[in-house]
Amino acid sequence: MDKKRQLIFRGAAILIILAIAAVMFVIGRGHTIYFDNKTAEYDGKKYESFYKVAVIKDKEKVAKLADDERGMADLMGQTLSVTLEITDEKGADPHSAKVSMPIPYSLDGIVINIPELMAGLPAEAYMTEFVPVATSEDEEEEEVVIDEFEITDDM
Amino acid sequence: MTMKERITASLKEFGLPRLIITGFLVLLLIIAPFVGSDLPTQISNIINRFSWNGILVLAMVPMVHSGCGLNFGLPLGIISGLLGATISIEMGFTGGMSFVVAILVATPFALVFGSLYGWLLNKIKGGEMMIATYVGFSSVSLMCMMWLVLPYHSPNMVWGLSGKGLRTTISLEGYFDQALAGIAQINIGNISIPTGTLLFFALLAFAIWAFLHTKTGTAMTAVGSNPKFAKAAGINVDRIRMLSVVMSTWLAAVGILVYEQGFGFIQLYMAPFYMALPAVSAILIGGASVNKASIMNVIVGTILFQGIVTMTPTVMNNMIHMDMSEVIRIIASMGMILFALTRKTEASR
Amino acid sequence: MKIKEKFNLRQASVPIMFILICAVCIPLSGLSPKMLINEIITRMGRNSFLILSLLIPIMAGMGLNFGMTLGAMAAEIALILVCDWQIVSVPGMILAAIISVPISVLLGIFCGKILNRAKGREMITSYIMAFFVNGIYQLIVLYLMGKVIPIKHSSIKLPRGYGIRNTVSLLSMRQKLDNMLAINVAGVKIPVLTFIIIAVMCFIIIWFRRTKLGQDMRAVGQDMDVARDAGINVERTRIISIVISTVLAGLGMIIYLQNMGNIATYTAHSQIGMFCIAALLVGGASVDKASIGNVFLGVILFHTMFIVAPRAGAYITGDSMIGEYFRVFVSYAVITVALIMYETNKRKAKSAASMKLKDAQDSEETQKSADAQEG
Amino acid sequence: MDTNSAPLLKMQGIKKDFFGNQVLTDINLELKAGEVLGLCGENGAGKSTLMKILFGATDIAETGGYGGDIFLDGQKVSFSSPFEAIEAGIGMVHQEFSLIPGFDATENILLNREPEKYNFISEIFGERLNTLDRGAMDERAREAVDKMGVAIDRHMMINTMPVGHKQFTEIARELSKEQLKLLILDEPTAVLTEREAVALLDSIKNMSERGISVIFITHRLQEILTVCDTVAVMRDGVLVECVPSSETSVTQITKRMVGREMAGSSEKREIRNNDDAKTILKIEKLWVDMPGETVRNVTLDVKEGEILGIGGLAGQGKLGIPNGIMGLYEAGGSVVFDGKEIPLNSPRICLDSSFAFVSEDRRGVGLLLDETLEWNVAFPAMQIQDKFLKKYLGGLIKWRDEKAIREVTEKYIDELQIKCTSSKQNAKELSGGNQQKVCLAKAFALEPRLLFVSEPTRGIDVGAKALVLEALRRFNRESGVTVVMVSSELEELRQVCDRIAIVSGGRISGILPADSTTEDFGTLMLKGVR
Repeated sequence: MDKKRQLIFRGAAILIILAIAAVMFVIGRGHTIYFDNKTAEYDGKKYESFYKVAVIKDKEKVAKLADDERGMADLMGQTLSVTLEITDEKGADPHSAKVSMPIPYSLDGIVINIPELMAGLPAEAYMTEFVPVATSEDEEEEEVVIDEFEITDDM
Repeated sequence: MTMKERITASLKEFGLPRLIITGFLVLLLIIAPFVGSDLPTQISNIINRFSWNGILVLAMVPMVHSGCGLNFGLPLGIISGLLGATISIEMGFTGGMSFVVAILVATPFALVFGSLYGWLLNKIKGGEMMIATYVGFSSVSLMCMMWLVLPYHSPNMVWGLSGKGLRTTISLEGYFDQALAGIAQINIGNISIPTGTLLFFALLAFAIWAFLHTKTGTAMTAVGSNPKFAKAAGINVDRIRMLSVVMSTWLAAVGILVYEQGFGFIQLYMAPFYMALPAVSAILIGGASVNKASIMNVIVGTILFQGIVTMTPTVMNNMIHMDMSEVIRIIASMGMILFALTRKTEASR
Repeated sequence: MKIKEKFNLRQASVPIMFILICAVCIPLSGLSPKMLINEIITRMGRNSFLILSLLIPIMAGMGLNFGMTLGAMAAEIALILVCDWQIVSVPGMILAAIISVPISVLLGIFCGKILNRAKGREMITSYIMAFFVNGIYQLIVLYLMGKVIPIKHSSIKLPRGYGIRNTVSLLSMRQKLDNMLAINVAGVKIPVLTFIIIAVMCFIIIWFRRTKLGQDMRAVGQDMDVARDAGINVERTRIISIVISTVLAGLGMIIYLQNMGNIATYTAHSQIGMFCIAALLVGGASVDKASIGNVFLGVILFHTMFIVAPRAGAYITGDSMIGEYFRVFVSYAVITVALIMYETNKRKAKSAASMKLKDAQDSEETQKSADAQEG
Repeated sequence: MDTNSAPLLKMQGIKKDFFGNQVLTDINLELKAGEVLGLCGENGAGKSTLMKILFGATDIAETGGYGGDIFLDGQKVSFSSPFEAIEAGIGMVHQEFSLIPGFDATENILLNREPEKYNFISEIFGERLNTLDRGAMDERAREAVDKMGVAIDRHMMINTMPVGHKQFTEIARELSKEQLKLLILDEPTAVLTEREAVALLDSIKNMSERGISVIFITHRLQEILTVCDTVAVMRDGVLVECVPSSETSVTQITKRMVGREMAGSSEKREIRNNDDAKTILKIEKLWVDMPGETVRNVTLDVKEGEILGIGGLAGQGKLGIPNGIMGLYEAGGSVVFDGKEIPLNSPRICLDSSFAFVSEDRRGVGLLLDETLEWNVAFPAMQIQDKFLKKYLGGLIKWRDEKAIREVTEKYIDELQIKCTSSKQNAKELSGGNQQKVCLAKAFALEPRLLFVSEPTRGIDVGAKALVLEALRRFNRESGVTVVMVSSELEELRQVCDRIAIVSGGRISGILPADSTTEDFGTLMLKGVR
């Protein structure tokens, strides 16, 4: 009887831990978001880039984009909510816009085109996957060091 | 006992890890020609590496015989050898003479270090192996400082810029590079046999074999087999153990010099650190146990161990295009040591 | 009572020696007090948990667990996977911890079983064990990861298509734990959350000592045969102690690596056992006796030495390498001395007992002869 | 004591043999609740084997179990492990302490039976994570100590305790078991001071009043008469007497203990009188610190050419005498051999003075188990006397002479009829009797003038026993070697020796000619027992 009771408790404990792990999978998923302030074309229409855009996440300015620039921010979780401070033209007053959008779980890096976003186009328009370009440095074979004699400096 | 029982019993005696390792090497040798690696070159490599490492493995024998266990403190002897080598060069000897002087200089160091080490091991009977390991480590790291501080001046050894402190690697060209290997070297096609080194190993191996047949050698084996028996038979157990430690240390000193003459370089600083482990696993692979070892174990073990070290990279690489040799070497040798340490039947006392 | 005082002095000799070394080296190193304290606090947060993992096998009489490296490897495998799955920050650490535990448990059971077959030489066996499992770790990380175990990101995978790079960046986790609730006191950053976790662990260990299992472990540690006669399952108890140690070492390694901010894939674990053991011994512990106090004293003294020795060495000799080698030497020397002290104490205890007998007989002898003379 | 109840313990027809060697024959014993039974007999009489059977020791089952039945409270029982015996209410206090040195008395009393406090964590990780209930532990330990009736400090660490208190802690541990009905005490007073022993006897009476039966094993017969209701005497595996203690006396018990029928006496043997021979070994005021066999102030003369026997009960110090003289254990005093003072604590000098020693610890000290017979036989002679060596370079190299070694080994294999496959067989593969012969051969090869033999027949079968004793006698007669033979078996000593010295309490309690009566020897054996 006691064994059974223990089994139940153990099962429950394992389930709880598995549940925590699952939650971590969801809330801990990291994405890198790239913000593009670039002129883009969609459905044959052109969307002009802005003069200046500041991206504010969690009350912190994570990127400041001039015309035709790209900025980057790290994100944890599947919902991106940022405030964009947009200056349309030089000298104009900036107006801010709060944006909040779901991010697909499977993508590591995502490029968001701000002009298209601000124009209210659908997600597939302004959101593209970021594909890293392999640099030539990466191509070089890395010598794996499994030498244990090394004196580790940092402890 | 039926035939089957006898076979299983002898297999058990031989030990599964040992069987796997031997089988693995045989497999490598069979596969080698098919995957396009040159067998003569391989065999030549094995012989060469055997000649470099044989004496370091031989250095295990006296301490195992006297019951001090596997000599994890091998680096202490190696340091004596390194001191011999560097001092010989510093004194300006060159060529074969520098090798002789290196051995002569290394000897007093080995005797002093060995005596201290033996005295210490007599104080801590039963815990030899762990303490030997750390005595080795401490002495290597102490010497790391010494190599920087000691007043060496030979431009071939010190750092070029500052003019002081020994380099990590010192080339032996012009000194005792190939000092033994060069003697009566035989070259047939791809095979080159370092006759001198092999003879030198044979000489020392014979000396140890002969020693074990003398009165004192017999006493040493008895001390290792049953110290209480030896004490009751009037043997000074501590003195015999001390002698075995000094012998092991001296052999390690000579062993590293032979290794260097074959390898062509002196490696200082942290290099001696883990040198005990290959030697320990080699002798165990050869069939020795924590308290029994013979010259045959040394020869077989060194060939098997070096065979795996030299064969795996080429054969594996040619076969599956993956160089797993390092990993295989670590798992095989450490597995062998673990096996030896966990065997209950190892000691009947 | 006199014996006890002597014993304490012997125990205290290592910490006192280190206090002296530090006292000499600190002024020579030229480090400002603020920098020094900052460094020490960082290292306390980084290492304490790892060292705590050593306490339980000592309690169970299994000596210094050189096999704690096994836990460290489990943690590294977990972190590499989590890193590839792009689970970041504290959730990533929690996930890594959850993944590391079953690996640690398996390795711990394996290690415990091997150690049960090598009673009396646990330390050398656990030391070799660490090397052996390191081989298996390399097999997994260098060859199986990317081939058998899917690894997606080229930032951690070797360009050849399998195997993990020499360094795996943990930038997404770097000091995320330390920075949570961190406070700044006079320019010194205190990683409060890390310290809270360490404190909780200390309480768990104190509580554990008061449990039945803790009591059994102490009994097994002192006399296996007596414990067995009393019906305690000695083998199982010993395995459990190694499993706990391995699991804790794994969790400690996650804390350690989040502070470092990257994993040196093939070397991070190799020295960890040695440095943790050295630190514990510097704190005044011995092979058969260690307390939580030893852990913290050890971390502070050992790492102070570690920080100041190279700088002081450079100041004295003009060569920074001397100090580097010095601290390595000291680490090994401390372990060597502790091991020697442990073994000689064991023998001394034996001879002391027979000395007492002899004295008693001698006095009896004299009394007897006196009696005989009178008679 | 109430006599109306049915017996608590009933042993019926208990038999036990170790590999054909009968050690217990048809033992019948009854014990009522609250009864105290004194059990005495020489060492090897079968007391411990009987108790082991009762307590379910695992080595009984491993050696083929036992015959006969045991009834506890009228129910037939057969324990396969001590834990089952404890469960059924039997407790045993062994001679060797079974205590954790770094725990205090309370912790030891309740070892592995600690009261626990529930906590939630244990639901997941198992009951071992319940915390200890220190209060309840203290309470239960106090109860047990009260039950015992001897005050000990419950919070004192075992390793700082005097020996007597350790003994009491063990007894309290047994008493703390609620189911305890029968307590076996194996020589508990051996380590106690006089006052502690008296306290223990009181405590036994106290237990008996509480209805706990006690089996009390001791060599101190007076104690048995003081405290026991019944006295049982065993000899050679037979229960020779079981009577109420009021109907017997120390003299009668002694007689029963040693009074064998003189089986071997039909064969007439000469007892030589060596009084006129010169004293070859003079031992004066010898003390030896051998654990369990302490020797105190022994003075003894050995005559040239005689066989001197040293007998006595186990633990009284007879083994310490040869071990001390030969330098294997710390010793003091003076030993003069053939007019020459022999310094103690140096095996080498003893061997150089042509002593030889056959140790009672055959496997531990006597043999190189992992080496060949050749090595075992030749080794001491080679090391001490440079025999079996070939010398080269003017003696610089002393080479083992394998041929000479083989010859001498084969000679002794023939002479002593050692059963082996060849002289190259490893010593550990031989049977006990043959191993013992190898030990003798080793000593004979030294060609000593004085031979110490310690327990030469311990653990070997009857046939080998006779051979070994005969070999010793022949060696003495033919080579004129003086032999000092130590043995627990009085009968064996009487067969071989000329004079027999009896050791008791670490001292020589008397020397008698070998043909003296067993009663005389018995009295000497028990004289100074402590």
